[in-house]
Amino acid sequence: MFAITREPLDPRSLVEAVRCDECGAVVLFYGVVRNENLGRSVRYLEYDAYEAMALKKLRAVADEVRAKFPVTDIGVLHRIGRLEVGETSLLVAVSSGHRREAFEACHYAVDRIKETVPIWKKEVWEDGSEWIEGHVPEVPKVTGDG
Amino acid sequence: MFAITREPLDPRSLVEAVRCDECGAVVLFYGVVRNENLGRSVRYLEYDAYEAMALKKLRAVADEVRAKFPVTDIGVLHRIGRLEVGETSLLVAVSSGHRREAFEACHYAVDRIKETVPIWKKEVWEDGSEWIEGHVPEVPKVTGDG
Amino acid sequence: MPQVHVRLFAGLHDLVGKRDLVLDLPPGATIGLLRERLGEEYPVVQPFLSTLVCAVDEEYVPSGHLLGDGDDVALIPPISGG
Amino acid sequence: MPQVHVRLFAGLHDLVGKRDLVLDLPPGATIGLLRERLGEEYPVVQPFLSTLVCAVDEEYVPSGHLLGDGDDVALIPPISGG
Repeated sequence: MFAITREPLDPRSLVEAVRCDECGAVVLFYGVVRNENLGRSVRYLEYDAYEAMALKKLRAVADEVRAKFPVTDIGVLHRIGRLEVGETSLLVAVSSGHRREAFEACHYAVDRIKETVPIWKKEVWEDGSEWIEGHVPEVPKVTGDG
Repeated sequence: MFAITREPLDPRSLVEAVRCDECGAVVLFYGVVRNENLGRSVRYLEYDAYEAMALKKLRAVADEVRAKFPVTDIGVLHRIGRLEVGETSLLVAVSSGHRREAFEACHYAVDRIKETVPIWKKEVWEDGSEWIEGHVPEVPKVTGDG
Repeated sequence: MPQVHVRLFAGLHDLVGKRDLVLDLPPGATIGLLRERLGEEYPVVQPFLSTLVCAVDEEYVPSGHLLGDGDDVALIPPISGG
Repeated sequence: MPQVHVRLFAGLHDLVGKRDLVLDLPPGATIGLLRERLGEEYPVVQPFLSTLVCAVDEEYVPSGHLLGDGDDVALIPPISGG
């Protein structure tokens, strides 16, 4: 299960989607809107995304995770639009036979999502706002069809 | 939030209990009943516990985690009694400012729960059953009041 | 003469058929002595003694721990929660 | 003469005030040239060019990538999802 959505995220359905009868462990990560960043008080966040590409890149992260860790399944939901403090912007669920792989793969997936998926957040404070510049995505040295 | 209970576990209330407005990350671990262990097909599990001590030891694990990692909060629910394949036996939720601590602290907490908390599981197969012998808890060299 | 309350769980509970026992021990008895006595009075428990640890008042204690009258002793076979 | 469709997001969308642009480029144009042209036609974009990467057909591409007529180019400022 992969989605970029404007609706509140549902952890239960994501966990149900990745769970299977061979799985002994599920690790679920919640990215949550904090009330503060770098010393500034955050009122709310506004997320923008290149939705089609973001969905494609979420699936690419999942493929990378499946190739790298012996996990059973992975699912990712990312919310966009306006999010209030305490709301969940990102859910990553990983299931596996045993816990170590699930923890490591889920952590890796979150790192890679932040490095590769074209989504942006704007922090809105009492007295202004700013689009946060995070990671510059890695670009292939030689283009596929160039 | 800490509990040893015979009722199905509720991840939503646990996450809500550990979340706070300063938290950017919550990691939630699900221990799930697998349909197979060491090549034997599992019908269901039966968990027994020394309930009062188990609850005390869950809190001790939480204290250990809070001392070792810069996390905001931790909560643990462990179900006992009969659990079917696919049901959740353990939930550990950790919240923190950033994701790394939440992943590391949650993984550590699950490891320590398995090493220290007096809970036992019996595997029930088609043709028999067995109480699983896992960890021998570490005992202090010198007793507190001895 | 210390009398202690003994709690049984999991496989020990199944084998002995009871959740609780009361044991009378000589003055100066330790956890080590309690384990020996258990093996004598409940031979089914014997094979479990080598991996069994004990808790008194909900804390793990070493074999040398002195027992007092009314102590609450739990027999803890290797744990397998999670 | 290749005509490309350009997508704007986040801060670039705010600055330019549009979600999409169409740019006419000379034959043999690369992503590098497109970036130059953008800086000329939309000076507000200039400060962002050094950290901007581009995607064509939903894949990140290097500066030397050749553009063809009808290509779908997305301007990707540093990302901050999660």
